[in-house]
Amino acid sequence: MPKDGGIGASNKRREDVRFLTGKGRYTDDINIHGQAYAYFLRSDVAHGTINSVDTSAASAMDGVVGILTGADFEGVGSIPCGWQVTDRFGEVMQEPAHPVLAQGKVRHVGDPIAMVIAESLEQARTAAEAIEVDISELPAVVDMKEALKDGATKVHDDLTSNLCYDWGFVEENRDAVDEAIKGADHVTTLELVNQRLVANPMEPRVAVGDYNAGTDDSTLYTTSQNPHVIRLLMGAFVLGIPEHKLRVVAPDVGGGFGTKIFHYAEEAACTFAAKRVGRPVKWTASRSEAFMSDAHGRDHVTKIELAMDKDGNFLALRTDTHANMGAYLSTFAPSVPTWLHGTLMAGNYKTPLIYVNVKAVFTNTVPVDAYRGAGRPEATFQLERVIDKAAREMGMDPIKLRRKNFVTEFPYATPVAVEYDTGDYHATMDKLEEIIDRKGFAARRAESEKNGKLRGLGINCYIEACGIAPSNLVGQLGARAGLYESATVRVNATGGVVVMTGSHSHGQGHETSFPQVIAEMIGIDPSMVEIVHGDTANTPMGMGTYGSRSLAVGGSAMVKAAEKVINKAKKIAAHLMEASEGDIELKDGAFTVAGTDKSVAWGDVTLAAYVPHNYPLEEIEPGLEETAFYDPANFTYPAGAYSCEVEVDPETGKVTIERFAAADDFGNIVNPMIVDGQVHGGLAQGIGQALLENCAYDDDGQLLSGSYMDYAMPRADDVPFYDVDHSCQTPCTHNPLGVKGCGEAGAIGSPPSVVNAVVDALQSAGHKDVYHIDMPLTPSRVWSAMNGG
Amino acid sequence: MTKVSMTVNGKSVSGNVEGRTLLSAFLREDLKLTGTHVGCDTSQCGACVVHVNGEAVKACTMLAGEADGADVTTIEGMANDDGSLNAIQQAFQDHHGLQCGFCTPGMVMSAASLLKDNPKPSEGEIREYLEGNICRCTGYHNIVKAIMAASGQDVSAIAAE
Amino acid sequence: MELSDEKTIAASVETVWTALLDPEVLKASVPGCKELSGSAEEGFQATVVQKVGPVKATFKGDVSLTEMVEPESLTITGAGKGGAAGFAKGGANVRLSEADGQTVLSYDVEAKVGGKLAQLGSRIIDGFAKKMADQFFENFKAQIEGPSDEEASDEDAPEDSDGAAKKSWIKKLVS
Amino acid sequence: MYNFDLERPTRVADAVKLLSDSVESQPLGGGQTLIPTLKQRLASPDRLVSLGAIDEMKGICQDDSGRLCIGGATTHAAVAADGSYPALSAMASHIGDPAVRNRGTIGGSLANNDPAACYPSAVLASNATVVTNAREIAADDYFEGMFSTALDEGEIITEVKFPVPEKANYQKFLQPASRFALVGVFVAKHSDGVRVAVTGASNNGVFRWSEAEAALSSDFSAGALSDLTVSADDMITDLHGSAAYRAHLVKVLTGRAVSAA
Repeated sequence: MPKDGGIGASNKRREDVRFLTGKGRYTDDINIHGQAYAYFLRSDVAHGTINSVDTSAASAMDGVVGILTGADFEGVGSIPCGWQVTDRFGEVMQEPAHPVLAQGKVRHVGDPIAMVIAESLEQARTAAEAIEVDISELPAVVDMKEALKDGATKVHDDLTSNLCYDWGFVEENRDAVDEAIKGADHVTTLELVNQRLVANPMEPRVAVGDYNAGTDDSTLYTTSQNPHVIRLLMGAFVLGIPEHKLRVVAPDVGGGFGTKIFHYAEEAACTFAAKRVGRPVKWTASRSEAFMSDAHGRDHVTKIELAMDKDGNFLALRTDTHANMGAYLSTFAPSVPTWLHGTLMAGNYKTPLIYVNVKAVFTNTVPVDAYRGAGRPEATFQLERVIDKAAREMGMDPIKLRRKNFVTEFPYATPVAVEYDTGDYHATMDKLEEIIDRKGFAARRAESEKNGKLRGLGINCYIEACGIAPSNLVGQLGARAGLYESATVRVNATGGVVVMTGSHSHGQGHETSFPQVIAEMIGIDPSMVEIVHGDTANTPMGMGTYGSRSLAVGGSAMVKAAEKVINKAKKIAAHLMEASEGDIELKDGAFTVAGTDKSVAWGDVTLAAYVPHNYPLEEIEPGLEETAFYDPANFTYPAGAYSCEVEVDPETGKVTIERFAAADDFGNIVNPMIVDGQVHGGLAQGIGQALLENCAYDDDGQLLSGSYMDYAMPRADDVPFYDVDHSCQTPCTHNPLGVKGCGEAGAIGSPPSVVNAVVDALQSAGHKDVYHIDMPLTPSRVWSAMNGG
Repeated sequence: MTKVSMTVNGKSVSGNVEGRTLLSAFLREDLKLTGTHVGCDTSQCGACVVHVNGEAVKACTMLAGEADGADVTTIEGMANDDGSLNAIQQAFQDHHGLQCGFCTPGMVMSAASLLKDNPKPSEGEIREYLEGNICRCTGYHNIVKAIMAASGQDVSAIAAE
Repeated sequence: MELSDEKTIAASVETVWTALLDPEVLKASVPGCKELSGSAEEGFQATVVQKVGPVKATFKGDVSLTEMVEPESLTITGAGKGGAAGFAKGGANVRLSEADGQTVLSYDVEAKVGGKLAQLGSRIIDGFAKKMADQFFENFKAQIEGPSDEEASDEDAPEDSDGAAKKSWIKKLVS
Repeated sequence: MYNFDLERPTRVADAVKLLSDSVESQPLGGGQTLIPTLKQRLASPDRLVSLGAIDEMKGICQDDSGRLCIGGATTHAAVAADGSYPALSAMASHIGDPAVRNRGTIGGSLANNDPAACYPSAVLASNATVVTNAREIAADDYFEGMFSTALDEGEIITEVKFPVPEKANYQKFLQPASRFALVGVFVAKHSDGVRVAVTGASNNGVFRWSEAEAALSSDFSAGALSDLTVSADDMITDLHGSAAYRAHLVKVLTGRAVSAA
């Protein structure tokens, strides 16, 4: 097998051909004979008591097949939460019920009240408008700090307050951290907001429920990153359908970014309704509907304090964060501000003492859950912003201050309970300094100033924990699921290979990169390897794709299964060549006997496995198919150094990204082209968060940014060409590929560098009191900051 | 219902539509040409861009009835006659100008429209032209690069591949 | 949206107070009001059609008069559902005082919208609400005073331009 | 969308007739605002009268007095490509996006009079005349506040006549999500004085900044604006900018437009 098609090759993506010719098959492209269409009537108030829902007039309207309300789901389970956090007093979090359709109360704008099923979508919508809903509006709880005050209106009457949990980490360090901060030479403090975002994959969510009355089987086609997880959650916890009678298919999925991990009410409703009305039921979200029903991301308000000695050595770090859960607990929501955030507060630095406090709060807003990076961008942003401020206060170079505090010895156990297996933070910083021409910055700044613009340079580091992660560990931390991954490697008689993976590709290019690994292992052309994913009926139980885990965990499962296959094939080859199994080597698609010129081709062995005429039947079974589950020993820790150069128009406050550079350490790389693409996309989302995106509510819980008219998505002219580099590679020590994961890095690492750069630009123009501007750094906000606002 | 007839990807087609039927719905549901995607409802994302009488339009913001008699090209009509990718499509594959593929049909249709009017666009012209096409995956880097490459420009100096 | 303003009306405080409680006057004053029934004591039911650019929504809802301190002050509140558009509600605290034989009507208005109107229209809601409030009190003033020549020719003044609505309310009372 | 009948008359007179009979009808220009609105079910006309098939309403020419005459159903793309009034073409080339410009029309934009649309500022600053099936309306009489115009029900903009100024320029500061104007300023220097029209900023829609016009009429330079301030009263405040910020932008953009004209 030539090297240019295996690990390390920038193979072109095979899936592109169908996407480029309009032949992709997304969920909304699926139409089942006889299907009816669902429309959800949603609350337009943020909080209220439902007095009555009268569907009588609507039921009689043209085309209406059926109408379901909360009452139809009595006895059906609650949408489950997959992670239980225990608070700093040892108590488990408050966990409210989350009915499929609202029962008794509506708790956010967009909360579904009724589902209308009709012959056409327009008929369903028209009928929905005829449903008479009598709601007594209640005061809405929107601001997190207000929500925790005594006497605040409760989002859930049956809970003791709006506090989901009060998490302290590491609680045993609390006093020591307080002491260290009290006694430090210098403490830098920063209060900041990590604003609420909407993931906005370009494909809105879709669900098609189908029921076969003859076999009592249910099928759900859905826009999901993890069909097996949906099958488990929906089957076992909501609808009571045993998994063997439930199939979940996630075909081509048009982007996820976290928001398609979660089990949503509409999925359960369509599956349930298909059986109830005896018709396939299809629901397609409009973008407006997506804004008020997709789980949102981020939404933290934080105070961070960094204590240093006089030389700038980090002594202690303390953070106090309020994290918005929204009105209900989405699937993995409780884990985001805790285990995906608090454990990353050490960053790339050897701060000996860290204490993180997070108060998770219920509000009358759309539920908040993981969005690209999930918790890690929030950790990185506050840490890298406070270090930037500290450097200014201490009069130190921001890179030198960071380098002084880098972790340099591995493995390194942080004071926040994770162990970095490997890394080299100086190397990525060296690489970054090389790419960005820091020496030339002064001249570039002078040039900008000549044109009446301010120029700023922002630098930061990041680390993330991905490849989530050891099941026994996450189980202790409250996960209600395992976090292994699975693969079945099936070799056909003629030598072709099918890999059935529990990972799910929705843009990441698994169909191209996974075969590269198999091709490398066997020495065949990647075109002989096919990837099957996204259908619980023909893939082994897997946990899906998020948290940059596909290659690190799913790829490792595939390697394990392939190794089993190869070991078996070696036995067959040994038999065919009448040699000892221990002497068999597999290389370039042929088995050889070490030290001899004996050889048998891969295809001859695979044929023998299925046509076992000359075959050691007494020792091994025919066939060549193996399944493996891989449960990682640790997270992986990609890390890097990022830099942004901006120009600020001092008259208007408009920020333009002039340069953006990223030096990442992702360990080993399978397909560099795909890795670059993943970083590019992450950078655009991070730049979008820094400059453009903002999901805003008013005081009454009305969603103000409910469409692309007000939610500013990054466009082609908002971003530059990026300089990305991943030549610094410290391979992961605990997975067979030595890979770390690259999907989230860009989104994690980029927001602080943008904000650092803008602050740098403003400082350069004498705005010495501007240390921080909350994201997004809209022209209006930057102008206000420059004008004392 | 009113009868509409048009030419789509070189073939004469007709169907019965309501006044409110959008061109995107007619293409996707009546003609089963599901390559034209619908990603928003305010005419901003551009996943639905098709060509009507040679001009890029948003098929979700045009009534099917208004396309009566028109010549329509969708992503399904873009490949070469032998079924191979055309120059733009090929450049998107060569330069990894797509990830999830959902915005891609609109991107390709917009790119084709741009290159028709401006055969050698600059980076800035491409970025500006794409303001009506939102991609959430690629960060646009490789889309811009692919379009430059499709126009025959040397993109080897553009960072990172 | 919150807004405070005042209008001077060429009539006595008692006349203005009586007009405030009159369903006919209310109907003619609420911009876009197509139907109004009920009474000041029991509350009114109203149907209001609002057109803003391409948007045309019909709101059905209630208008009530509360905190009445005759003839000094009262609160007018209204809330209507606009079907797919969402809802709108608003209130005005109205105070009357006499000045130079005329009545100064001062008001504090608050307006809120929900649903699609909030999600899609945030940039124009404040401006629109101000315009509506202003029109309401302009119409109200015109009802009592009768339209000026200029206003009478203004085709945009009370939208349902049936002749009766444009006649002075006082003239109708005495005629 | 609620359903409606779609009519595609080929003559102005037929369109006017369709719009004036008893069926609740609405004219459909390029539909780039109306169709999204209908998709949200924010209006429910019984009939849409498409103006897109009326050839007599399309095209650009010059009349005897040198005015640029643009048919009401002419697309933004066509105006952008014309170039005989460069500032106007440049403005049209930044409305929406390319696909929107291929459908959206000048008549549709002006009839809608969105407070953040670009065209109203060009018409007002250019002192253009809006021609309808029934009459001619001077720009100063046409705009009546946000989304309000002098048009009667069923009245169609058939043409807009632009005097071509000696110098003109439009500066648009983008609202980053919708890409409408957060603030847009059109400055036009005519032989008899300067007109400055501002869009995007005010709750009352497009307006003329008369103080700037006076200052610029005697000294057409950005410096002439230095002592002027713009009141933030009645400016729009939203997610994207405060009233004070918009007021500030009006002055900045006016200066830039003057410099670039």
